[in-house]
Amino acid sequence: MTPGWLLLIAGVGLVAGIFSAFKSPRVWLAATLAGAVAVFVAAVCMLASGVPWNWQPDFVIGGEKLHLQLDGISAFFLILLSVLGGAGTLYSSEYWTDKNHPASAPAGRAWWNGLLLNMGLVLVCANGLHFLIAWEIFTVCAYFLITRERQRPTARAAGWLYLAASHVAMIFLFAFFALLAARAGSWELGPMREHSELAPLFWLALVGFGIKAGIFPLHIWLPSAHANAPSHVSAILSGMAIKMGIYGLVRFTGWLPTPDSAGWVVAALGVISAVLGVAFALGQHDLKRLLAYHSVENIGIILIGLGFAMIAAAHGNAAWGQLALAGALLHVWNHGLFKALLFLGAGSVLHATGTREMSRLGGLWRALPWTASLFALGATAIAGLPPLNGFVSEWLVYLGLFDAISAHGPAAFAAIFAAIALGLTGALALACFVKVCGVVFLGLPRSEIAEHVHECGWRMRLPMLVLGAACVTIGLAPILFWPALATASAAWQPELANVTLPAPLVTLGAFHLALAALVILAGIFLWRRVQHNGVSRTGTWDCGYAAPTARMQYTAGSFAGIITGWFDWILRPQRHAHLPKKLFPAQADFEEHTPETVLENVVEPTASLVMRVSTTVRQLQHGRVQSYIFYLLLGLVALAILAVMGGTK
Amino acid sequence: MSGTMNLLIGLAMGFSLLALASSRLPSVIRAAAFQGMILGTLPLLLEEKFHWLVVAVAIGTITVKGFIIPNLLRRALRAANIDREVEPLIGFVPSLLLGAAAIIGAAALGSELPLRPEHAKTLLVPGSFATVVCGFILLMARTKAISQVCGYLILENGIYLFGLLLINTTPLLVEAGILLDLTVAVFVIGIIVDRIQREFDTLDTRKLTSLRE
Amino acid sequence: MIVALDIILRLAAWLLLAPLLPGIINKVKAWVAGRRGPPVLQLYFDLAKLWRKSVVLSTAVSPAHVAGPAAAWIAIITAALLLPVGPAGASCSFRGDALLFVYLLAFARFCIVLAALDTGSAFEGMGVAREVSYAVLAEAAIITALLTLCVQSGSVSLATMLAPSAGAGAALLAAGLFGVLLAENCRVPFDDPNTHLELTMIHEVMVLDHSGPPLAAILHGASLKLLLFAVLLTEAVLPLGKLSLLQAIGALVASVFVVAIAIGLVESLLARLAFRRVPLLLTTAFLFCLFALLVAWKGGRL
Amino acid sequence: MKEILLIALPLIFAAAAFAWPSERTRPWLLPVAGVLHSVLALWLLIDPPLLAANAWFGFDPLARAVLPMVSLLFLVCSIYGVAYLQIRAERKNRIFVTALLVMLGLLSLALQAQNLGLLWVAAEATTLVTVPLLHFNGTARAFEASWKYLLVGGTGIALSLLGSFCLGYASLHGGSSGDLTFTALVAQGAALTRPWLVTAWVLLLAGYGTKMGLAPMHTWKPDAYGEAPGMVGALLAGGTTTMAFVAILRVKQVVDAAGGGAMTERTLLAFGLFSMLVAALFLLTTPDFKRMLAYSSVEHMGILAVGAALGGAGIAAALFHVWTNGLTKGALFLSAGNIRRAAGAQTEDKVAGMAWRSPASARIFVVGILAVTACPPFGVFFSELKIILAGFQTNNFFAATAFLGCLLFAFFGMSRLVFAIVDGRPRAAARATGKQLRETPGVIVPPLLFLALSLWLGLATPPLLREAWNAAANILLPTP
Repeated sequence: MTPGWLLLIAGVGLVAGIFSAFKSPRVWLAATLAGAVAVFVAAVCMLASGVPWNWQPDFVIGGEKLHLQLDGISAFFLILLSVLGGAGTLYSSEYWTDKNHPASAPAGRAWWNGLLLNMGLVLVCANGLHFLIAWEIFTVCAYFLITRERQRPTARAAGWLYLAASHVAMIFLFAFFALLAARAGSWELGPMREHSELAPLFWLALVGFGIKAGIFPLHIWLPSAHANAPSHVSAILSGMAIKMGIYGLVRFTGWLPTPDSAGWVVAALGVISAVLGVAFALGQHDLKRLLAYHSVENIGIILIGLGFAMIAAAHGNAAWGQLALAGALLHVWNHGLFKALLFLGAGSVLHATGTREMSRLGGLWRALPWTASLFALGATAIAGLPPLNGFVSEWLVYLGLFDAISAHGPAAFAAIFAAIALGLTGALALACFVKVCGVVFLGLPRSEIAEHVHECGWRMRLPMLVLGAACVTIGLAPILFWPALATASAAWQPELANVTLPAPLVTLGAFHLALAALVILAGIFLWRRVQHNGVSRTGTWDCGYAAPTARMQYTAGSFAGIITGWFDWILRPQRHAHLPKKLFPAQADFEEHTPETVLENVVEPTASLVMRVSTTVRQLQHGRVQSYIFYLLLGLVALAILAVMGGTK
Repeated sequence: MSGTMNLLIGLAMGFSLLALASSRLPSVIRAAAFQGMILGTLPLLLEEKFHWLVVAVAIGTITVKGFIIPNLLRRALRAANIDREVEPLIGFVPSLLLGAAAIIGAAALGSELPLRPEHAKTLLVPGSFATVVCGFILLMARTKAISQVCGYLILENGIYLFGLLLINTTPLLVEAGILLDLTVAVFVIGIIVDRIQREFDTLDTRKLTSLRE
Repeated sequence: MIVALDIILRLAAWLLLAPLLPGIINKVKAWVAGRRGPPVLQLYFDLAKLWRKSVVLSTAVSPAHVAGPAAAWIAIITAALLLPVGPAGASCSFRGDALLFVYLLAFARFCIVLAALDTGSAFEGMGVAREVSYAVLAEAAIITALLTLCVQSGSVSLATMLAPSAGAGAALLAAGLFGVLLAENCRVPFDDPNTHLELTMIHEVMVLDHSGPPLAAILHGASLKLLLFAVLLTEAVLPLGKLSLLQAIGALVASVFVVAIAIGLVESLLARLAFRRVPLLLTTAFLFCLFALLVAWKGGRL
Repeated sequence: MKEILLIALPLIFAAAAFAWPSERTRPWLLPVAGVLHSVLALWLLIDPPLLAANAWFGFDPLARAVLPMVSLLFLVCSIYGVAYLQIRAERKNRIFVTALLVMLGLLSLALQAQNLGLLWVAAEATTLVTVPLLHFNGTARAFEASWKYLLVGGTGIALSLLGSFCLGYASLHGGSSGDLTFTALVAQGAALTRPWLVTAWVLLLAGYGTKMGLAPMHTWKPDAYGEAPGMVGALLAGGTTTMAFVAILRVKQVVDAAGGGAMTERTLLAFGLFSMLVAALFLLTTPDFKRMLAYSSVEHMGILAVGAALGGAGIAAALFHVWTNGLTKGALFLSAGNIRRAAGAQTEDKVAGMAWRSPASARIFVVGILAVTACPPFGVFFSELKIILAGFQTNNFFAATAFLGCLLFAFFGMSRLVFAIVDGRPRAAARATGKQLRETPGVIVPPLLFLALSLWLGLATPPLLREAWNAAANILLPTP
């Protein structure tokens, strides 16, 4: 069973899913899951064997011969795609059913399969034209998935913003691939490091893929889109779709030569995205918006790794570059897994309570024990804490940076700041997820909607369990995944092939295992001890206040207040306060929300300026035919000048 | 030979200036009509030897430009029981000055462009350019639909004038086709004007601005 | 076998010695204040008592309320395993364990604060908010300290990082780490463990609703953490690696004792800062570490 | 013989239609003529006849490269026409059907014309025969539209006549016997007198540019397209403009042969980019979705002009774009017509929620918009990509960049308006009237056909067509 056949099966499964999506959800579910499994097996086979699969039939699409190839990098990303795709598919079969969304569910299933199929195609296309086609189609599929709830204007606006941003990216990729084809003379993609004249194209790719990946100043579309999409869609968008941007960067930095400054720029963007992403996240009160901003943060971490890997590659010493790259790639997986887990968790909260507003939730652990504990697991992972997977990848990146420093190489100074920024990011992420878990799941319900809720069924639970298990596995036995990382790195840069394991992953794994075991044992032991000593229940210590209510709990806003205060300069939070005045204050309230600064202070003003220009220009079409003829004459004159001006020879 | 011709061409130019200057629609129409008739006679002068097709063309031109179209316009004018003032967007004096400038510019341009010896002495090129520009001015400077139609007519006259340069080389079939086209064009315009008059109960194109951004 | 024995002995040492430190500090404070003060072993008695006491749980809490302290305690203990003792080295040492050390402490914090938030008490929310916010700056400082050591030693493993002298800039590093120590362990001027006003507390307010064995775990963990930082500080500054084992142990004990006295003196001579001033102080600590780093960098260049 | 039939057949049918007694069955003449015409056109496409020397018209490579598209366009539109005229039974369709057929005949003539004068005659005649189609609805707005179309278009076409004369005189002065067939003019080459040549090019580009709808001569377009029935809009946007473009290409061939290549390319590039810019600016905020299509057409005319200025590859790509744009626009105009009828209005502030009120048409419209804004896998994507590629290959980086920028803004404008119309919440008034259009297969299948054609053109461009385009490009711009 070669990868080819498996991929064929997968394709057939997904296409069959598209057709069965409207008629029978069951068939769709089966076909899509089968497809996901097939992709998974194919990718694993490739990574295990290490031999790339290459397929060049001679049928032509759009004037170009089809050329599919599955190498280390493709397989690496395909695995993530298959896992998240499968999980999301199963999840949606309970989360977005025909019963509760009769209008949007069937088409949603079709678009979903279209999304998976085309993302897969992007990953295996080795022809620029087909890459571009699949890329744009998956972008459009994602648009229709984001706007599943078209009745809501916010969802429409979010969708359009996404579409517009993606089209900007598309234009840049248009230029990128067209120039590539024009220079290289063919649409065929492949290693062409020797063509040093191609290096400047990197900047086009950076913007094009960067918008999709949600790098900091280009992330404007990301929060609203991820917040308003159905949760399984948010999961795949945040887990996989933005990784397609990373894939593009990895792919083409591997294949094409890059300018000298490329690595530095990528790393710098990474630092900015990481710190500011989490800062913005802290300012959010909307559960899914918050998670969306964390995607920006984690993309930043990935870019830090990738950037330093590029610097290393540019300076010929692959030693710490290897670590940084491995960290970045592993973080691609990790972020995909725990972010999907978190979004699915958020989905089940939304499913149960119907609100994403954190200040109305609280104490959900009673009603949603599974969701709560799995969400907590994901939170621990995304905060980069041992013994889970998030720490492993960040640790690899750290090692890369520290080695770069102790190597006193060219990147040492940059690495110092990157390492400190990474530390900051970790601590901020911890703060942020303490806030989320505490406010949403712990304490007491803040509003009646949070009181009468029900846990999700097994079809929503199972995907979360699978993702959680994956997080734990990578955390406890990272060594198992090293071969995949090595193959992918080798595909990125042949020099990195057969490099010996540069980090003591085995020891780390063992340590994590011991830690996990001890934590569980200690937990049980302490609980037994508590039981043995006897337990009595009473209200929370209220400092003697007579009538404490759940509304008095610390809210998300007040929790993050200290830190958001430090970032006021960029967050620009909007505060509306009526503070208590007199001795017996009548009404007092305080409201704060953090807008999307880049969008509201940079993009929207520019857009409105363009709109004003357009409105002014449109006045010229005022319906008086005399002026129309005058325009005609003007055109004539302009033409004459133009024709004579440049000399007629 | 070319003396009489130049005289006629000069006359034609005069009529286009008259059209620019005249403040009442009937006189504009008359100017256009006379100009058409004058141009109609030119082929006869241009051809050395007598050729019946040329005669046909000439007669056709005279009848169409001189009688059919003007009558059509007069009918439209009558149907539209409106004041016969021209109501210019650009005043008469400025229009006149523009026209004069156009004639001078056209003469200059005409002298720039190389001509065959047999055309060298004629005013055909400057005359046609000048007339075309005058047509443009009428089209842009007048508000009444009918005066714009006259502008279009004069424009076409100018082109016709230029066409005479080619009359003994281009096949007459083409000439005839062109002539036919122009006729039908103005004819259709006339019909539309008539319809507009009925729909809007006016021929003032300033009222025709419901289609706009 | 030997390894296992070694680990167990070290663990025993860490666990048994840890509660001594607060005792010493309190003694010093009492001495400065001219009081007799509680016995040095007071914390041992408290722990023993708490371990036997029955537990009062808030009606709001989830199992995390008990699991949290346990996990945090374990995390701190495992972190202790990573910390070398002079030339004897650490019982578990590998490339990058320094980072694991930092993140284990972060994990401990994560568990403690979640357990605190579990009660849904506004006070504890307040305390948690402060804890995690100030930890951000402390984290930056300690990462910078590790970078300094890394630059000096060219290694990412505590055993080798801490062995050589901090060389130039040792003072800066010491100052920085001391500030971090005070902040991380909620000592004056960042926090006052003896205050009884909930609004002004950080660490203490987070344990308001804990009682019995869980509280014991928290208190013991806290004292162990303090010890860890004291040892880290000492070893980062003093060239213990060059001494023989006994000398090293002696020097270590002595200097940890000095640190404890220093803390005691600080606590008795300084007042707790207003919360809005705390970031300033932490930033100062961070800058100390940063300058230490730059000095070390130059050293590395020379 | 077949090429004459291509012209004569529609005219015969036109006569028949004019004489036809029954209002109800007359529309059926359209598809019949369409089918026969397409069969002929495809036949000629597959085995092109030899071109008689200095023939006045003939099925030369350029005609071969575009005429079948016009034929297909007419065929599909005619199928739509039957259903449409049944819905609009209240209006007499004698003139409408006749004019449509005459238009087809004249287009076939103009596209095949090898003689400067004949080309102009056909072009002008097409202009005139379009007028009754424009005011089929007989509303005041329709008459205003046709008035502006006539005056602006007429002026433009008059200029092109003057230009033709100038070119003729250039050849006459260059010492020819006054043979105005393009082969003769090209053969004359550099002998054409330079000043006359330049004047001719300026006037002809302005004139046929007006017909084609290049800014700033495009002013008639939004009015005409906005008021005409959908299928007429489709034929104008895909047929008449194509004719004008072909005319410009033919003239360009002559001027290039006379050594004016630099000038033609400069002027075409400038006007193409300017048209794209103007169109993009208008598209950004226009509230009317039928006028939007007009501006989109202006944009695509600009694209064609740019393509024509980018050398042989560019011309081939432009001819490709003629096909993709024409057929995709067809889908848009037809579905827009349906939506217009279902909503009873065509501006953003009155039309919304069409996804619920005319689902099929709305979906087609959305897909069409994506297709026309270069979203793969539809044809436009491929043709525009080829044009950009040509731009980069000829090192016109500025042009290519401006091109992409305009595409972007055009997309912003169109997607904004379309999704507002399709997804937005239906207005209270509209909900009250609840005027529901029965989306019969007759009005849904043709636009779907167009989309299918566009898809097919993009994904599986027939080698035959490729070859035809390249052949035409080689004729127009002989690669040294």
